[in-house]
Amino acid sequence: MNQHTVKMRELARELLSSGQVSLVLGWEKGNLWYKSPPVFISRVEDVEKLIFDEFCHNNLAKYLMDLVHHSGKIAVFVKGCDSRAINRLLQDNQIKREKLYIIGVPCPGLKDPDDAVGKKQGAEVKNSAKCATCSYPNPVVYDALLWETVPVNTTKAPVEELIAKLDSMTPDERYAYWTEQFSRCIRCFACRNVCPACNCRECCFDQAEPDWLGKANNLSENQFMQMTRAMHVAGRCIECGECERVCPMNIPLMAINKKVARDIAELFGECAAGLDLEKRPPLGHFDLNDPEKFM
Amino acid sequence: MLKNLEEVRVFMERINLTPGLAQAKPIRDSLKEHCGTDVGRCYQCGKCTAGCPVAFAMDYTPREIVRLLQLGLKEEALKSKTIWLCATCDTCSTRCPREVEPAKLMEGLRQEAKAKGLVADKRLDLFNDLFLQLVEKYGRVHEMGLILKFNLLSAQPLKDAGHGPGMFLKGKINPLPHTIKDNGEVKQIFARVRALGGEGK
Amino acid sequence: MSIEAVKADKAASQENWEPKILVFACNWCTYAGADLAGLSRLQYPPNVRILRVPCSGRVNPQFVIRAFQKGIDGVLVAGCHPGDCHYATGNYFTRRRYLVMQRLLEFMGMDPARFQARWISGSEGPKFQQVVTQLTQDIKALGPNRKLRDME
Amino acid sequence: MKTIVKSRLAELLQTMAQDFRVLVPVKSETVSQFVPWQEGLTVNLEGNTVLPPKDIFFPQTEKMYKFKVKGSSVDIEEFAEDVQKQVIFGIRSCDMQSIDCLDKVFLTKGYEDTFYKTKRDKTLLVALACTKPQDTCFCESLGLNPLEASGADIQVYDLGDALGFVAKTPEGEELLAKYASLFTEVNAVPQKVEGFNLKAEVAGIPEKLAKMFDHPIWDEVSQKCLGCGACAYLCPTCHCFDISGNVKADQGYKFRCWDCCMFSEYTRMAGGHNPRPSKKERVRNRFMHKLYYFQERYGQLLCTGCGRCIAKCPVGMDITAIIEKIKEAEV
Amino acid sequence: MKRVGVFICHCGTNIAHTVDCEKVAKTAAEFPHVVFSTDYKYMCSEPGQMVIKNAIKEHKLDRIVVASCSPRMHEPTFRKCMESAGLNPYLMEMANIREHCSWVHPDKEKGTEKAIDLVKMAVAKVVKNTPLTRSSIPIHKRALVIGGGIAGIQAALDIADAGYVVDIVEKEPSIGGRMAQVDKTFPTLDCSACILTPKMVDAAQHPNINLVTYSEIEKVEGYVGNFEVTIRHKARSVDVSKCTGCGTCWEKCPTKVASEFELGLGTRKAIYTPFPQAVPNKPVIDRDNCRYFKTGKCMVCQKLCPTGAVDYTQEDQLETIRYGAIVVATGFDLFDHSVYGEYGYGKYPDVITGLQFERLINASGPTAGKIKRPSDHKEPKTIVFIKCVGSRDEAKGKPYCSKTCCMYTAKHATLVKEKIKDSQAIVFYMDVRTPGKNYEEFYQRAVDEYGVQYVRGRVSKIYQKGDKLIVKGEDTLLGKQVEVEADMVVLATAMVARSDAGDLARKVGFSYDQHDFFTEAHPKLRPVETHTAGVYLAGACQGPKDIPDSVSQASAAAAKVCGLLSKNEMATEPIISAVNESICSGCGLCISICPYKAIDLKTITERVHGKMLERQVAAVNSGLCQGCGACTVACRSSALNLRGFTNEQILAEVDALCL
Amino acid sequence: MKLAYYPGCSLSTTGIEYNMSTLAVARTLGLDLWEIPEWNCCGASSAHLTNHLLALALPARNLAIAEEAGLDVAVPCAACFARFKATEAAVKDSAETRATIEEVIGRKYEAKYTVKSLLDVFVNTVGLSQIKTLVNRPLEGLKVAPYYGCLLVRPHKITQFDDPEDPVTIDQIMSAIGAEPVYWGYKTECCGAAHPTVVPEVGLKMLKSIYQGARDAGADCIVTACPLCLTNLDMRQKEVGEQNNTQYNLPVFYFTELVGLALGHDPHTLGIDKHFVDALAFLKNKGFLNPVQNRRDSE
Repeated sequence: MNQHTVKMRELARELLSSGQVSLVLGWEKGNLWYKSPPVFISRVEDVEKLIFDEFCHNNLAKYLMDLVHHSGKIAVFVKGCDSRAINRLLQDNQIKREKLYIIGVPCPGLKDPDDAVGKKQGAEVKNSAKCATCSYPNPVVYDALLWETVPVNTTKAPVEELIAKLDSMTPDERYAYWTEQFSRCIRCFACRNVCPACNCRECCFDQAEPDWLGKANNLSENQFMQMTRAMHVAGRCIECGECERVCPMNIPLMAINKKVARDIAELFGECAAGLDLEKRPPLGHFDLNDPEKFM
Repeated sequence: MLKNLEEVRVFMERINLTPGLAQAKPIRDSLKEHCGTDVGRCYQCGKCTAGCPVAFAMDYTPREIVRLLQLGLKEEALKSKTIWLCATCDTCSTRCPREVEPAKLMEGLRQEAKAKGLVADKRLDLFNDLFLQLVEKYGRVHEMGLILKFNLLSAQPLKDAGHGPGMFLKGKINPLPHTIKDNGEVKQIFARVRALGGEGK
Repeated sequence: MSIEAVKADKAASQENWEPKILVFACNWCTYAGADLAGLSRLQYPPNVRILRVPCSGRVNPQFVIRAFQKGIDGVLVAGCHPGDCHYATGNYFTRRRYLVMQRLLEFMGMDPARFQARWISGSEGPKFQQVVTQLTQDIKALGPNRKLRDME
Repeated sequence: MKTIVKSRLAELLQTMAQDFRVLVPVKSETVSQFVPWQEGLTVNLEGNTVLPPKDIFFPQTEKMYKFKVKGSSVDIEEFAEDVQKQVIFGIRSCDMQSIDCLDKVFLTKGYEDTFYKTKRDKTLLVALACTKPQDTCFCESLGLNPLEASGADIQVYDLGDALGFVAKTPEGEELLAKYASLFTEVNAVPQKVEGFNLKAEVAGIPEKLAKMFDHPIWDEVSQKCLGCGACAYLCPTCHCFDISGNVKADQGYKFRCWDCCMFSEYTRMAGGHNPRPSKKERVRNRFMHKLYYFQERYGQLLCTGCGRCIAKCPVGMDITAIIEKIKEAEV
Repeated sequence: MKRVGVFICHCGTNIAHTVDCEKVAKTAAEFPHVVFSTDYKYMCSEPGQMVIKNAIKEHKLDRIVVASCSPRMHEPTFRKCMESAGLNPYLMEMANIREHCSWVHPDKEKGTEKAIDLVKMAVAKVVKNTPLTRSSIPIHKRALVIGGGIAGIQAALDIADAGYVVDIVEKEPSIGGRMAQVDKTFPTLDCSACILTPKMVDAAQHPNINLVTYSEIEKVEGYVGNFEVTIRHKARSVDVSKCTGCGTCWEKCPTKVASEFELGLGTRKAIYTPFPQAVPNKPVIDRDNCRYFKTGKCMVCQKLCPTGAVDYTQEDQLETIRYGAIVVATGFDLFDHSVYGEYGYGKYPDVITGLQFERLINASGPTAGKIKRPSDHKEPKTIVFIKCVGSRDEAKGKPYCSKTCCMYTAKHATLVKEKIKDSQAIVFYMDVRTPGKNYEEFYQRAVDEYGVQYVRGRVSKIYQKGDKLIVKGEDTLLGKQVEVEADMVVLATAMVARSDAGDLARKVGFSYDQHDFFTEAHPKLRPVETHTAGVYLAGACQGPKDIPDSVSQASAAAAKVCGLLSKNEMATEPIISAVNESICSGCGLCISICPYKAIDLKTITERVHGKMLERQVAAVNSGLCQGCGACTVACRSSALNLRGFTNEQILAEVDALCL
Repeated sequence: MKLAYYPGCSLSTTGIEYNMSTLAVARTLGLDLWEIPEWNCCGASSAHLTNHLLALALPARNLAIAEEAGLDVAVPCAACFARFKATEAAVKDSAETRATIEEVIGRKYEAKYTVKSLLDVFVNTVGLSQIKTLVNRPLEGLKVAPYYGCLLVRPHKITQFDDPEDPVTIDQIMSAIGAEPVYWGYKTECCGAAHPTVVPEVGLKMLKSIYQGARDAGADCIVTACPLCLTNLDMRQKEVGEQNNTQYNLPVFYFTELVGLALGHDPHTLGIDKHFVDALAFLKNKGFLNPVQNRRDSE
């Protein structure tokens, strides 16, 4: 058992047994060695289920929305990206800070579970793509930090290369590329449901009136859906990469989100989401001197 | 001071603005690009000139140079002594309420005047050329050589002769040219700047 | 001739194809500017259709995608000049939104000319004329839009 | 056994494609599903596809009829669908079982779904035996034989360098006979199946579930579900659909498209009432349907052990673990 | 099925000459939900409206489309027509087939085609229209004026004269503001105090005016007609009900500090009134400097006060009052010229500001009206005035023109020549701007009669040399560098917004520009209103202004207030945003986007799984919402919708067009 | 404290005493100055007036060498400082410029380290209190006119050092060593740069106003941090005086010389004997040349 897991259990046990919290959100080990799904722990004896390893992908913050009315305080483990999700939800008035005990777990970068499929436990596994672009492995908000912070990697992520490649294409080539991607979409909405920036009570895609999005699965509707989603999370996306990870059809969604984030930074100045609670999302305010070349 | 009647005539001649004004916009744009400063912004308050330590010797004050450019009379500005007399002390740029930078304009105009062969004060230009020749040759500047050569070429061989021995005795000027061991790198810099289209003299 | 017939006619001869362009116009400026263009009898191509909104800030980017989905050839969002918004700040949000949106559309492979945004005030009848004329020319040059379109 | 070396499989498929629409499993970085054969494709013989073959009979979006309002009457016209004879090559036992489930839904109990039937009737199924289960496979626990798919017209065995074909139905015989020239008759023994990583004991589960509608287990099980549709859309047996319209003014068409009981609006009624308001009710329904309701109606489980939902669930929900929990639950 | 009627207007030949109106009407008859369609020569005429009314009755129409001229022209006409036909006026849409079609497209075929599209869009929209009704909000008949300078006083007097109660909240101990500091006023050279003090007294004695001095605005809630304003009464340490203003306390107070009113040129005591004519004439204790508050000893004022009014135990008091309207008249500050290193960073004692100069020449000022240099109290003979200090200077100051400096500098120079006969007044200027009645004449008099020397050029540097100030500039008309040996330099410093202007604007809820001046609702047509209904602007808080401008704007604001307060209720526009609470997630993004502060979060209780749970949702205040719709786009889940321009309506139009 | 040190051409010739005093004082103050090996001329105003790219490239080579050593750069000469700062700013400002410069100099230069004027180093790296504690010959009663010239403080955007209209670092250092800085208006007035040499009819007039200003302000001497300024102010004083029928007699010092003196160094070590206006006699008259005991070098 690794030291991280030991520390996690120690703190969780203390929090639960002292009554400081009534629920702990963490990760456990399931039937597959390369998956560490979320676990909800409310009894001290279940603390032993908690683990931390390189497959703790799930962002537990999203569950806090289900638990708004939970009585008592909730302890939640957060990696760097997850902590930005906490800020995202706080900023969107979806959760209450005082109901949370946030335990920061500096994240060394996770492994790609898809690459582990069919391999024996302990085999060499590729790093997860979403962690390659991570600029905030260390939690930005927490009540306790469980271990020392980790250095930020600065390598160029594959998604950057993809964006560069797309940028260099003609509009028709780009359109063809995205056509191929979006025609695969099966509209399972895993991307949306896992996203901490998608925290609407009722998604506009689910609405019958107005009928923003038709139910038919076709390219045009899929394009509408993904572009609308890109606009909705523009400036609010915390770049956790979960949407792309969970997409069963491997659509490179982070290329869109990263591109939009980069555009926004270029246009309105650096405004990485989920870092500063006081900073309003870039599309939620304006500057008199915003660029307007195109007007 | 006006020296003769001919100068009076030229000086007082009415300027036809029409041809110049057609040029005003392109001139303004090209200066913006090359000098990074926009003459169109100037509202002729004169603060640049008011603080200029050299303005007393200029044929056009810095403000007037900007005015010439605003009116599209760049040729006149290029021919002026002003652009050579500017000591680039930057007082004008520092105090300009419109963030126009006359010192930068002078720099750009000087480079352009030189390219067009319109050098109104040969002495300062000669000095700069000699200076850079030394840098290219030796990597560093040999000040005695510079002054001597300058005085020679500017036809005032005995100027500053009085200071030379004093300096020499005080160990302030080295009779031998300074150099760095391997000046290839500096020569290379000059060569590459030239290759990139610069003068690099 | 019924609309269907008109449409069939169009489809039959690609050379006679005329683009259809949607203009989201702010009631207080661009709509009035277009009114002024009318009062001044300033002619422009009949391809543009104005949809009146109270403010350019009311124009949801989803409307724009929807229009492309349904087969529009070009979209213009037009509002008041910065500082002139009838509602103080609506157009500043428009500016931000559509700066992002335009880049997104381009990233998705749309031709930038298909979606444009402009400031046109109520006194700028001639500007309205000039903008929509240019826009129509731009889009004619591109041909019918097939991208994002619901082909079903 | 009729065999063909693997290197000549393409030739066989190419020949068949002259007579049939041939669907084969293909796997690339972007695609993992059954696609119409064309020259140059590589057939994936290792592991199953991410997308199940159910959309061949039951497409995600399927137009039903078009209409036009004229005055006070409505003209309705069906879409004429030209369905070719088709062969699905390389289908696995689990997916064969799912087709059985779909057949029951769409073709039995006194109702025949014509959209489904027209495609199903024209299909020959060539199953491929599984020898290496994937990490998430557990079909054996559900009583399936990975080496012998029930209902297939032909069963194919992996013989290492070659594939062995055995006809299981007259239609299968006919097909093999048609391309007999391409096969070599060889005596061969199919490979054995390797061990399974996952297991699920389903005996008694439906009966137990009958008493567990109000059991607290659903609170726990549903906790981590995000309510997305990945499991249902990847499930070879899930068959819920919605009927919707694409209406433009006075004309349009109706279509049906997959729906998913995990979606919040799935059971929402016109007035806004929703009998399954939270994910607890939805998750319960999903497992009840798979492991109890379907059994009650059709006599078999609505799960084939293909493991796709386990592999792709964003939050690692695992139906085998849930079966285990149900088993252990106190009633 | 909806029952839509379509009415195509010929507008004489205005429309009909390029649009085949009959064909448009015929085609429109085939559109879904259209049960009646016709064309007519003049739809807006009496008979035309009769055509509509009759058709509504005859065909049981429940909504109509009129295709004619711009709705900006006749929308009200047809709404009224609907009303008289017994239908909700908002169940009508217009298609603009004149300005946007017949007048701009000469080709009849294409024009007709476009007209058909426009009608189709309008029909698609009107099908989705719902009846809208105006509502009304009550008006509380009391006004608040923030700021007791000349603008505030004038506004208050006008409102009070109209019969409404008005409170002036002033943060200083006395009203009077900047004008009280000024000596003479241009262009008449009236004594400022002579015209201001009677107004101050009027305000104090007016039965409808309450002076609330030494007080600040703490919080503003509510909306037009119903503002809830919390006022902080700062602890004065003097019981105003007992104090008679006899002056014993400040005569005997042992502590002297620099006087703010005298801009550091004079002193005051720790218990003080800012100036002798203060209204109310009741002192306050400056606790930061009072010996008692610093050391616990002294108490001289309390001992000597004949009425026992000094009360060291006073504390700040908060009071909440309801107002129907607010006038903001908080005035301006002076630009801090210490950013100019070239002018000595404010370190040369004899380089002063224009307002300091006002105090130097004021008979009640620190020098009793004698012009003396601050450094050595000598009478200066050569005085240089520098204009545009901080104004029209993007590098170190403000880009705008402060508007008043040209005139007050001319006034100062004139007064110098009047008071010191053998003096020289030299004005360095860039432009002389005198757009006002008798202003240019005044300036010319300064030059002609008083011999003030104007030099065109901006001063670059002031050097101190002995007891002289060397002022270096260029005479740009000569193109020569010039210098002046001056005894004193007066800087015409810019007018800038109060340093706390942004705070106040945020508190009250209206907008301000990049220089913190308050933003009027429209620069030409609504110059005294803010974007927030019920809040009006007066004076230099909106931008640099002189006294006549401030006073006229104050009266204008007062007129607006009176207009508002004269009504018992105010009708609200029905085209406003509405929240679908069942969808709203309460994220609050709409709140920051609303320019009118019309959206707030409220807590609702709903039954979930048999439990009563609370959650927050957005709530639109119908009194504040102006119907711009910005919030609807900010709302990702479309929980906010704009009535009259709903998502459904706009999408229907888009779809109809694109067909 | 280790810093790269760029003396520049002047400090090996006309400004040799600046170099001498800097090195002497640096040792006492505990500064480790590492002279950039094989440094080249910064191009001064000549390159700047002739070719933009050359003006950026010449300093860049030196900065690149310092960057390779991983050191901030201390520059005593105001002219070199201005050129270095311009290059540093240009490289930071634009990746494109950086690439061009790197191509021209054939070295990598990313502006990772900071260029500091020697004044900046004295006030902010060493610190005034440190200087104060090391003084053992306070220059009490010495009225100095601190003279900064143009290039140290302008353009402020680039030099980012001291106030462009009223710089105070020399004043502060002078106060720290016991001297009395006078307040005068000519602190940042231009000395004429090359003008006194090249166009003397202009340059000498520029110098005159500075002499006059210092005298009017009651200064005994002028202190500067620029070798060009010093040469102009020192060498031309007699000439300008004669032209104007007066005698100025204002010794001109490098600030390092006076600091050195105050710390107890021998005036010859500091190069104070190398001035045109007789500085030694002046200091002797003021009583600052008496030998000092107990000079402490900081560790």
